[in-house]
Amino acid sequence: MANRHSEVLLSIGSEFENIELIQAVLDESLQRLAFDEDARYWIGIAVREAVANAIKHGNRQDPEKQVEVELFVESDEVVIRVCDEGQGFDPDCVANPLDPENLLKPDGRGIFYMNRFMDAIEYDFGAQGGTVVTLRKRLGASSVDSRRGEEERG
Amino acid sequence: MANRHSEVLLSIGSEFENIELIQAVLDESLQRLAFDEDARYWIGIAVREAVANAIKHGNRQDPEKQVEVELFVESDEVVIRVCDEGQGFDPDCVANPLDPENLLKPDGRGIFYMNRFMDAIEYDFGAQGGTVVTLRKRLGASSVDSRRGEEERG
Amino acid sequence: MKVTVREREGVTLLDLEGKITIGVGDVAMREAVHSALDRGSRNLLINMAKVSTIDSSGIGELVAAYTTVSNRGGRLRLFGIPPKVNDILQITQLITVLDILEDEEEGIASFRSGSA
Amino acid sequence: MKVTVREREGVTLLDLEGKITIGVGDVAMREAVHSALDRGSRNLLINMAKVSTIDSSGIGELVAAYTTVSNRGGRLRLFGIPPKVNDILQITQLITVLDILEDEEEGIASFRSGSA
Ligand SMILES: Nc1ncnc2c1ncn2[C@@H]1O[C@H](COP(=O)(O)OP(=O)(O)O)[C@@H](O)[C@H]1O
Ligand SMILES: Nc1ncnc2c1ncn2[C@@H]1O[C@H](COP(=O)(O)OP(=O)(O)O)[C@@H](O)[C@H]1O
Repeated sequence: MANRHSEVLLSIGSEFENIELIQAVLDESLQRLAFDEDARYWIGIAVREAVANAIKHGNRQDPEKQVEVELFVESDEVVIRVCDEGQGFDPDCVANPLDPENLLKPDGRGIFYMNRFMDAIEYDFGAQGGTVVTLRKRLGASSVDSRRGEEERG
Repeated sequence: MANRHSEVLLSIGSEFENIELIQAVLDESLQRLAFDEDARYWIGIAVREAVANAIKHGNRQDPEKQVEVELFVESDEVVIRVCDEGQGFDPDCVANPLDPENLLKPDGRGIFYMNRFMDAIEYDFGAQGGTVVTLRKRLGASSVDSRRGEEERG
Repeated sequence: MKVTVREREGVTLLDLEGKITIGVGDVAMREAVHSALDRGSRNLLINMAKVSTIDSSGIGELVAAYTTVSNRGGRLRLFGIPPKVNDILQITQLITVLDILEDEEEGIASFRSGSA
Repeated sequence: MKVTVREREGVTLLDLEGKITIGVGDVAMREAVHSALDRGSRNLLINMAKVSTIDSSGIGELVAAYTTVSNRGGRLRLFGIPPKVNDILQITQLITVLDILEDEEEGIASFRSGSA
């Protein structure tokens, strides 16, 4: 907390269209932190997934329930934290979408996206319920993920 | 509160550059509420003034102090509420920037802008300090203000 | 998201434009695919060239559409994959599963000859 | 906000671009005006054509610049006022106070003849 700065908090109702509000603030913030367009794009994708999960699985689209997004810089990382009012889940039980039997499944790729596009993701669950997912990305890490994709193609 | 919906809350540190974050969320929200480009522009100007005052006069640019912006729809109005942690002031003592002796003053036009571009503005002061300014604009009121300017030109 | 539906040489073309994301774009795509199937189309070709973003729900709908069309004895193919969508298809390893063609001509031709 | 400074026929031209708003744009404008004065310029012409937004601080800086230049025996004039900035100048009743010209040619000419 000591060297936490540039803190922004955004709270939205649990409707998918509100993801665009988060995207707008995120993009403006990341731009200011000098992330390039590619990096902003992939971080944006990861955050969209976290917020979509909070709305869908956490708050079950109850518009009365809020999703809170915190954004701040801590040492050399931008940290994005997404909190819902849901029942939580066991992250260890989430299947790998790359397993052959899951490849053609219509869901189960959200957390995989987050892991892929961020440097670190972490789940925490409140004693009174509620899921908190914390996403971290090193400042100045320009479009690593796009390049990762590139490598695999070769 | 009964028919309040589409609620969004944004909290920022007291730095002027954060006004852009508010502008980003506001514009996205107003667009969704079908305000046209002109209306969004003038509402944006009014909200920028409210937030600038909260940062400057309210929180005196202390980055530890937050400015909170609430945005929601209540009956047929969009309501934007800007809260700071400052000492408040007496709105009745604010000079009219159109008085000849004030015309060339470098400041004192912010509240005037808000009054001009919104349908209603209201100040409230917390018992423990803090200023809350509430700005309202009728939904579907398309670029009234630009037209007002037009009329005066004639 | 905007979907434009065209018919060309017995192929139903869906031009997608914008974000295929949860709650809006994904639903629009599903509906377009289903109504093409209901009209009897079995050769579906999706133009991805103007897709700006596809989230995991969008990818999920794409896979679901592919499976549904296959199950009904049809074929669903894609063309004009933008670089960022291509990255996603690589990462999710769907690039090898889905039928992907370079451009519209190649896409249409693939149905003519019977296979990609 | 971006400020480009040009000299033309003894007039210092400031091309402003973007937002003249609190904390950033307003400061940039002030500094540009002051450094022109410090370099001895007394005829200042501000090109507003690419100003997208001017908030009350921006308007305040404009008025302050006008006053400062006048107090130093110089003249500050504006041209290329976009419609929305014009609305603001109307509403604040500064339209009649400030020296406003249509375009760059008219602006330069106004200094040549000695008055607007
Ligand atoms: N915020 C959350 N609250 C409750 N459950 C969650 C949350 N996020 C993820 N999950 C659980 O983890 C599973 C995997 O999530 P994800 O990888 O995003 O795929 P998908 O959302 O497509 O199912 C979800 O199906 C859900 O059961
Ligand atoms: N949020 C606030 N907290 C404390 N004082 C305020 C606040 N907003 C406005 N004021 C007071 O009202 C005055 C007029 O504000 P305004 O019309 O916006 O012009 P300006 O900000 O240029 O002075 C300010 O100078 C300040 O004294």
